[in-house]
Amino acid sequence: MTDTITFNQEISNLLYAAEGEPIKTCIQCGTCSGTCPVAPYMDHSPRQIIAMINQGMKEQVLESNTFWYCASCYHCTVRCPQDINITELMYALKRYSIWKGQHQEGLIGPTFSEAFVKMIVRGGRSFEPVLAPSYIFSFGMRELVLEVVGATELLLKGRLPIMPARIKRLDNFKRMIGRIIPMGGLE
Amino acid sequence: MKEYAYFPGCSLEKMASSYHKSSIETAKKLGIKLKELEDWNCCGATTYFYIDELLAYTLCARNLAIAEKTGLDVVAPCSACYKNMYFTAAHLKKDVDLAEHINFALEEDDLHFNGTVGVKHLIEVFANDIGPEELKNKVTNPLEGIRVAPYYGCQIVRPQKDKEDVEQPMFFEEMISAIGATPVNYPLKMRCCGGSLIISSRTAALGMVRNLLQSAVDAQATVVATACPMCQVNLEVYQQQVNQEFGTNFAVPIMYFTQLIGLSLEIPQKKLGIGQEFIAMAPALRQVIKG
Amino acid sequence: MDKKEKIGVYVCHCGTNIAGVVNVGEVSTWAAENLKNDGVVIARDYKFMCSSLGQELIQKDIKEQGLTRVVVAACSPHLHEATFRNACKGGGLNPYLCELVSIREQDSWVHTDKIAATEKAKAILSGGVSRVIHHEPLEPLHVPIHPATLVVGGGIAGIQAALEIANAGFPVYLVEREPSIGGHMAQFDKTFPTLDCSACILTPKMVDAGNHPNITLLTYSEVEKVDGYVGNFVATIRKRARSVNEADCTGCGICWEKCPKKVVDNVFEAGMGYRKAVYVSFPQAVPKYPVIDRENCTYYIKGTCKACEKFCPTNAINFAQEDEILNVQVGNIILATGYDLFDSRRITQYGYGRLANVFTSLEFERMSNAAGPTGGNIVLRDGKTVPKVVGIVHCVGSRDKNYNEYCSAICCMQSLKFAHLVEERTGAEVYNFYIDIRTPGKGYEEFYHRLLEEGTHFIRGKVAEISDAARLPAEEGKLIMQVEDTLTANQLRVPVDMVILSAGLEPRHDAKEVANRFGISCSADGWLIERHPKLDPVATVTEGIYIAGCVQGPKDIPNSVAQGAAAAARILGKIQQKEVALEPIRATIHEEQCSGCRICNNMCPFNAILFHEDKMVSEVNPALCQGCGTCVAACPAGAISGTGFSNEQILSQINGLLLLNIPKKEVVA
Amino acid sequence: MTDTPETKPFEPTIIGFTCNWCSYRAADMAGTARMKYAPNVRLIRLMCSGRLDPTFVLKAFAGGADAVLISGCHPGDCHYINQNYKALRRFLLMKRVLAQMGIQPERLKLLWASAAEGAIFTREINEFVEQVRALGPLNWNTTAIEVHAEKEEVPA
Repeated sequence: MTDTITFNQEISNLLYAAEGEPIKTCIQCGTCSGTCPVAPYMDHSPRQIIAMINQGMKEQVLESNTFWYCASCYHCTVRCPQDINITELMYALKRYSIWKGQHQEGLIGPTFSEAFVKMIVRGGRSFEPVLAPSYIFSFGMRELVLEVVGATELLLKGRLPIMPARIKRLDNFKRMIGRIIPMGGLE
Repeated sequence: MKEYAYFPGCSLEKMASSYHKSSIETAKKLGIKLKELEDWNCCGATTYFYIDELLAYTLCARNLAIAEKTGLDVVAPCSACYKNMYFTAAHLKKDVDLAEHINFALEEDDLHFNGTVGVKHLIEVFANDIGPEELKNKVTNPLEGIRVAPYYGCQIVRPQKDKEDVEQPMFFEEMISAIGATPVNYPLKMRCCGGSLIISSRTAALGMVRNLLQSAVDAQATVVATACPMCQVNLEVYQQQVNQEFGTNFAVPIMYFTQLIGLSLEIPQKKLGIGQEFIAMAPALRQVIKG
Repeated sequence: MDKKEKIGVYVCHCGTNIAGVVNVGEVSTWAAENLKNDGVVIARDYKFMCSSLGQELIQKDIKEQGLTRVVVAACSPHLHEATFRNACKGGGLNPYLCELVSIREQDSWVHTDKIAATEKAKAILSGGVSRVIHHEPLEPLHVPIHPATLVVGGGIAGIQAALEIANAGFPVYLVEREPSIGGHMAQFDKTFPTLDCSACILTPKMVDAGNHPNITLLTYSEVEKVDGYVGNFVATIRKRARSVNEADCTGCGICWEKCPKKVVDNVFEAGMGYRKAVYVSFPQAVPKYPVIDRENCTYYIKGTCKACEKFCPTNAINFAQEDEILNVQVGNIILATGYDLFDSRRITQYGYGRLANVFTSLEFERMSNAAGPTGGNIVLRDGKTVPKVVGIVHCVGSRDKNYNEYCSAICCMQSLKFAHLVEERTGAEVYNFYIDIRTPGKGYEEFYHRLLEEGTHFIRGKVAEISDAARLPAEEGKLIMQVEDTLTANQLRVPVDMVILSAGLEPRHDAKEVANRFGISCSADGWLIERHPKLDPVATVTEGIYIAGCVQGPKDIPNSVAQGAAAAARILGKIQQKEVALEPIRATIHEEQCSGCRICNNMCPFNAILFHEDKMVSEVNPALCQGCGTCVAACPAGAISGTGFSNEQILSQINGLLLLNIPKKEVVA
Repeated sequence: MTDTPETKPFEPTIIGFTCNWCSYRAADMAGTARMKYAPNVRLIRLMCSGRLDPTFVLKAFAGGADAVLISGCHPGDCHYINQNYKALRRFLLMKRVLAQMGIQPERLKLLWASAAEGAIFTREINEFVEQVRALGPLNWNTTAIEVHAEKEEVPA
């Protein structure tokens, strides 16, 4: 009981889907990083992130862009010889980082994620144009222009909705969410 | 007539409406009824798992519980929706405490998840429940001479759901052969297109799109076929930007597999949503489009 | 209990191992006072009960105090049960009237709370005392040993075992499934780390085994059934028809020279070369007689040809030959059935079977062998191009929960050997992709150093995938190995001409069936289980059945040879004793209580229970019974008792263990 | 956590049945490696988990045990080929029987542990002890001892 919780355990506790503490069993073989299609863009390879977690290097892990660059392609996960669900681990790091409000500056991922979730919580379904303003401030100008170009073209082709769709039983839906998390945190 | 509960997911409402149309039409022609879930909600995409795992499960569980009431297996055309629903169902079945917690929330909407519903990807319905043999028998307009690069993308077979081959599956190819087209063998058919990164890490995503298109073009594909709205949009809408970024010259139509099947069954183009695309499909399909 | 037993209790300090946590003095005093009614007449504690002084203490008490039962509270029975039984025997008490209870492994070593540990020790001791009252004097079972031995599997482990026993003057039946003995070792080119030629060191042993007067060689044969028990097994062996009369054949080779049917040799040449429909596995095959492969022989398919028969100078070809069934009687059996190579096709991302120039380790062995399909030339699949860059992947199918979790033990050294051979013969640049380099063996680490000096590249990272998807001009026409160099954290794409997959070892595909046939068991991985992983690695839980070589787990040649010899030594010891003593832990059916329901008959995995149709009762054959006790628990009539583990013994032990709780419960109730 | 006499946590007594080959050796292994676990479990060695007679379980409960642990080799690893499957079947049956007798089935646990799995043995025992502690004392009516045929003299 006197043991302090290690960073490894903190992250493991956030891993509902990948039972237990599989991160500890990493043999550092590099299959994940060899497989990862985004690895060249990451500041630390996924394998290094696992080693850093196991070393308790919390600050360095949270400062890295690795987990925000994870594309959720699960290629590492199916190949991992130790059955570590690396993709879910990256989710857990994202959650941890958002929860602690601590992440590398200039990343779009965290802001975007929160905006996206707020939108679903409000309306039950996702809708793309509304999203833009929520993350505009963290976007580079060039990307913003490109994004607007894309969105306009989609609109012209009749492929972007003008009004966000909502589910019918929205009140029930909101109360349902209320039973899982306090709404204050997101609204 | 086979019947499924159908969960279109947010993208199919508008952005990928051609996928929606072609799925319904093709399925109908093949004797399968897709019955849309009443009052479904967003599956949370991958983003939801970034925020709160429990909440993400709750969102999926609501849809699963609605589907369960119909007594039918639920089918999702979008790979991300499919993966989320599949694993939510699997985790909830395995973990009674989790199920109890989530069912407590579902009570607010008079719903309950019992774990009886099966979850399928739309492509599995075509590949397994219909199967290439039956499909072949029903084809009236074989797409001869069309070289199709089947793009599996990520979350259909990954992470592993059962004992299927996660590295070199062949069911997409078999389906393409069944409709008379030629599946091309290209090494990146299982690689990620970077769809979930396009907003947050654009440079990385564009690079991934480039590699994929290059691989398909090197194998002399005339179209790329997908089974996911995210992959479709990513590969199609950003092709122009890839060209700007890398000085390439791609103009590869990215089609939904249901559009290709629909053509082979002689469903009118309009009903398949052909014409809503950025990169015109018509030139590549000239030889097989009738009328 | 009519007669009151006189029980002596001995609590061991084990230095401070026990006494450091358990108050041993308190335990022995408590036993003397509180277990008096159970018959405890004396309770002592002593520093080291297992020492000769400790043992003498027990013997003295048996003689002077007339003890009829002894309970020792010390370490695990797996360590010293035999010691204390022998001590009792020396004191004139039947050894089975002694009970050893563990207050070290199960108490002092796993607990820190001294009070709780002392209480637990009392409970454990009380359980032992209650149990020992119901012990019966037993005698070990003695069965005679037949001097012959059956060795199954003619690889290096089996050959070694057969030769050791035969040289000691006892008969051996050596059974091999393939047409020749030799096993995997016969396929190899060089052996690590000395690089001596595999055939050169193996062939003399094969010839010795083939010519030995005490060895009956049964190749192209399989054991179909085994009955009996240690000392007296009967094995039913199917000797498949060779379609060649061995008595007439001289092994001249004209038949396979003349045979018009070429067949891809998937066994010996690993699919890299061809043989004929009538063939010997390889030139040095023992025995030298060929076999006709009936599935591929034109005569058996179409009814014509008979080229071999026409040309055979001694009329040895016999198309009508039939399988022979032999029954041989043996006292002991050695299983040395070896391993299968991991099927590299299962790792689709490595492209074996899809990408032409990806080779398996066995293919490379054949390719580098001067007698092999390429005449020892290391070339690409086209048969002529010499590779300039070669990548070797370690741990293929090993150390991976998706395939096999264990380390295959030989792949590192095998890969180093390959790297050396490639460099020596082609001058190509070699990349080794490894997770960890494991070289625990004599001269192995030195060989690794030699490779380092030779300039082989070592990249620490498990290869993620191998493809032919070129992105850069330099990658065109090459195989690209994608991997993280984990030491620099760079994702690399290494273009190579040839890939060698250092595939791991797997249990034989039919290992489970073989284990069942011989009444032993497999681990979850599929390797046969030894009696003790450290102290008894070649025996199994079934008396008289031994294992040697890779059937027990992946290992290299020296270890296989050592195990073959060890199993032989164990058997020779047994044969020379002429009889074997068995633990008398057996089930017995009380005929008068047996209802003849036969529930127990099918329960027994050793077929030790037979049913007497005439009397309508079942009976246990004590020599076959292994004492698991499942039938005892299953008998609805309670007609079966298990010696050494009887219901009375166990139920009393439960009572004894709970002794300290009972007053507490009564208070609560 | 301050323990006053009244709030002293309940210490369950657990009887554990182990087989001679795997689980008893797992316990030995835990000892040799000096792993620590709660002192509430008292083990009885059988040759095989297949030897477990359901009577033993009832006897243990009747005698005052708060829970019973059955442990054997992993399925497929049994030293008597497959007898642990019989233990598994009896375990499942016993759970139903216990429920009918008014004993929470969670008081009976099955644990597969190989000779090398001292760590698993340790962890599972600790978890089980906590689980039983949460269930509270059993206090099974000791007259139920008559349920089975065996009549034992309870040592005084």
